[in-house]
Amino acid sequence: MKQIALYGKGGIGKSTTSANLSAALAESGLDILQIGCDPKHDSTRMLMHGSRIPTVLDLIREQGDKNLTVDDVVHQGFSGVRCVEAGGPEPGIGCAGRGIIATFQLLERLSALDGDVIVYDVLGDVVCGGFAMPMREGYAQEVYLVTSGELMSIYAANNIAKAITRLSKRVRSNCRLGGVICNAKNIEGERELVAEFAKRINSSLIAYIPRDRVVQLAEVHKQTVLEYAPDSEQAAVYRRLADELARNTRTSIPTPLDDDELDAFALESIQV
Amino acid sequence: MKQIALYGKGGIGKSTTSANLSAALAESGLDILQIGCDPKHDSTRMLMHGSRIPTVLDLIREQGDKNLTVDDVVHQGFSGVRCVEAGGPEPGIGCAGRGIIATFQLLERLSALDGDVIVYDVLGDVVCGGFAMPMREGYAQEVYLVTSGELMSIYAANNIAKAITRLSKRVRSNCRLGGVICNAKNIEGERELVAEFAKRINSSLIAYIPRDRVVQLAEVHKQTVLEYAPDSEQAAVYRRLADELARNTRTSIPTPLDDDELDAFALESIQV
Amino acid sequence: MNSMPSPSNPSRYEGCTLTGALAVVTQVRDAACIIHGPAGCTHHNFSLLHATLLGNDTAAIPRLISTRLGENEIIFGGEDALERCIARVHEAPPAPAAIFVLSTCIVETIGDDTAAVCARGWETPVIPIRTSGFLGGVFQTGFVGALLAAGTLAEQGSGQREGVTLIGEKNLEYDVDENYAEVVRLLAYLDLAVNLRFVRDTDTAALSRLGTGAFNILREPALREVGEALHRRHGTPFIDSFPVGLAGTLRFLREAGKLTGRDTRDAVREEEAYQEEMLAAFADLAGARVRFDRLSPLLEEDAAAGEVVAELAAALDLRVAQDGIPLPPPYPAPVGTAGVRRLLHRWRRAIRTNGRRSF
Ligand SMILES: Nc1ncnc2c1ncn2[C@@H]1O[C@H](COP(=O)(O)OP(=O)(O)O)[C@@H](O)[C@H]1O
Ligand SMILES: Nc1ncnc2c1ncn2[C@@H]1O[C@H](COP(=O)(O)OP(=O)(O)O)[C@@H](O)[C@H]1O
Ligand code: SF4
Ligand code: SF4
Ligand SMILES: [Mg+2]
Ligand SMILES: [Mg+2]
Repeated sequence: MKQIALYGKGGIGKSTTSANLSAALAESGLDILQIGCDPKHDSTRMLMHGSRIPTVLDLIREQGDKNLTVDDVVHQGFSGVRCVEAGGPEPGIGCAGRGIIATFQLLERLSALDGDVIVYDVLGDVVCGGFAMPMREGYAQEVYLVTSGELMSIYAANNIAKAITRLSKRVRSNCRLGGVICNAKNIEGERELVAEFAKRINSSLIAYIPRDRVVQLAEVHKQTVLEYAPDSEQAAVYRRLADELARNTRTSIPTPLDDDELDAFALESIQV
Repeated sequence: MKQIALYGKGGIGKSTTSANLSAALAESGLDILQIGCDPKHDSTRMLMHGSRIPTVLDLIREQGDKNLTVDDVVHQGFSGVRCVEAGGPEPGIGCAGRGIIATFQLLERLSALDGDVIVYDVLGDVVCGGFAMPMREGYAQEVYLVTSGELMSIYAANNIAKAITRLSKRVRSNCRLGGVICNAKNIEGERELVAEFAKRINSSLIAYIPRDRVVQLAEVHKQTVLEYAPDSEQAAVYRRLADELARNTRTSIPTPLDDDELDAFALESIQV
Repeated sequence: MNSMPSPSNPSRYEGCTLTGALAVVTQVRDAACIIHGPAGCTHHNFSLLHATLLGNDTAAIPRLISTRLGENEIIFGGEDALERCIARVHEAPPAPAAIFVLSTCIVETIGDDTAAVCARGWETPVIPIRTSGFLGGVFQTGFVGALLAAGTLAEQGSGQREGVTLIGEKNLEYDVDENYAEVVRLLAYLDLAVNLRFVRDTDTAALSRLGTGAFNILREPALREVGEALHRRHGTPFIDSFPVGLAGTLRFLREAGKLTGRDTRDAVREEEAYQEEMLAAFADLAGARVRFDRLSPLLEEDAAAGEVVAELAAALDLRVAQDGIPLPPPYPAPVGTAGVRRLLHRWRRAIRTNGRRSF
């Protein structure tokens, strides 16, 4: 079983990319479990044709955690992808981070963490230990950083690289950086910039996903691109991404840039 | 004194918009305090010409909170905007939400919350009470939702509208929705879509900010657009935004859409 | 802790703010106190209060209620649970005259807005105290915070200026009532009576008298913040400590005289004679070789205690030496002449026991 997690700045396209990745992996015959770890619980929506599955935390709140079964929390979506949403409180109250931890505990207890590949989709801001759960011991061994060529999202990716480095120092930890995914804003020279960033943090650009209007079109039709436009070039892009990740065995301990190196990197990037 | 807070999906442009807004307000002669409430502490960077000011939480950690003064935490940036960054732990450890609360307590104690306008820039995911601090009694009376025409960012804005509605029910609460800011992705029909969304949640589109390459250009030069390209059309856009917000006295208690209404709204929006 | 004759109370300097706040608000007998957090915080503090009160021969069971937060409330927010709990306490007979709400560290971490829930137009005054568990400070911080919060039950302004108000008696300590009696004895020289014990064994209605005393007497200088706040609010001047040691007791009389425009010369002379007489009863201690160890590395040196040691060593002709008999240090510093007499009894016991052993 392979477990991977996608991290990156909020809004960069983690959920969109995860959903399409899961769909593509499932199409290739693998048994896929996608776990949304964002209280907004919008990770698996396109896989579920727009319907919102009950979240693990809502179920626990309403029914207690004693009688819950795997079937209550895992829901089959497009192409057989099995979908879980952790859920969480409404914005501005409670503690969503603790919710993620409670979700993992329940999934463990139900032995629900199985399949050929588990894809964890995490929210943008890893503001506490709860949101780092997928990177912890025993879960995702491979973390993929999603970024565009915009500096802010590269900063955010670099920041998460720091977390991976720190976690990888733990004795029993097997959390590694699997690679960098460029979810492009179609800026000039973007691919090279992100590839260069990946190299500097001791990793590599594992996939380049162009910005394409079909993604939004699929979204309003509540489908993944793989379902909405299976013959599109963008669908092919996600299939290549799935292929790449399924085969990837090279991981690394990142060497994140410090503030000075980041600034130097930003300056160099001004080919603009 | 006017206190405003910008909320919206991660990556939607809150920090960029806040910094340019603060700069424009300051240019018009007002005394502005911008408070970054995101552990990434990247809110005020463009106002500080790329330099990272010491964060409140780092200062407390290193020196304790006994001897800190206003001058330690407040730093003058472009056009006299006074900048504060709350800061927080590195991704994946500790509790950044608690850090925001501690920051507010210190700023209160130092009586540092002053000026003509305080602009709070909050991170995208309001995952706990800490990140709702600016919406609490005594702080921002006006919350502005930043969104593009992309559904995901409209969902996120709607979600935050729920928090405002909940908070506004409190007896002494004066937290209201000031309006919706469209930070565009230059999608066709985007302005109308966001204006329609604003109307449906009992608010209005208060400003439309086009997507413009000069924003990224200014960013790599570590400046706000107002400094980097003061005569550009985009700078004029931010000045109009500043004007609009400074004069705005109409606020509302939002009526957020429920899941069905959101779906209906998404369907209607398919003019694509 | 409760049964020690010399009450050492390290939790005053460490521990959780809840304990300090509860030491105050549980003395308002007709009020209820809600602790907003997990049941454990209440259980732990209830046990501690109960044991202490039993040790001090008090049977009154404080009315503590926990909002009993579990994981669901941590994840989804605890404000609703607090609101339900406040409503429930309103209805539970006997109806409380006031409700105090204390916050724990967990609700202050997730950001529950306790004050906002308390402000929700309840029939009974619902008074939030932002204790915040350990995040809010230590025992002493909670104690001060609770005094300030309980002070909001006082009527605004001052009214008649009569009697004296005692501020912040150490309710968890063994000597609390003996110290009170000593202060009453001293004030009687000046024909002054105690108008309110803020806060000890009292009720909500009595607290409204807070602003009406001629002056306030703080239990110890660590409460200056409270003294100053009450001064601002009601214009009441204050003495910043109960009388400590022999000279301190005479100073206290003079200060109280000054605040009320009374001549204290007779009173001071009479008390001085009383002190001489008391010291004479301990003449047998003269010449003893003694030393004072610190009570606990947790405790800071008390300046007032140092002064007491020096004045008593001189008055009784004690020889302080490295190899002397270890005596219990005067902690907390003895209140009034009576407090000194109790201290000297303890010293004599120590000198006799150890003296026998070493000869
Ligand atoms: N490659 C792409 N091309 C076009 N739009 C995209 C692409 N990837 C993501 N988006 C859009 O970006 C928005 C934010 O994406 P989302 O997956 O919700 O981000 P995240 O999960 O990182 O917060 C969505 O509206 C989505 O349609
Ligand atoms: N109006 C705009 N035109 C072009 N780029 C923009 C605009 N607004 C924001 N951006 C870009 O979007 C990225 C994310 O913006 P940021 O302010 O960091 O978002 P947030 O604070 O909401 O996470 C930045 O790299 C910024 O340059
Ligand atoms: S930062 Fe995380 S752990 Fe801290 S209160 Fe917020 S969600 Fe909970
Ligand atoms: S320190 Fe926190 S958890 Fe412990 S008793 Fe106090 S409030 Fe409860
Ligand atoms: Mg997402
Ligand atoms: Mg930001």
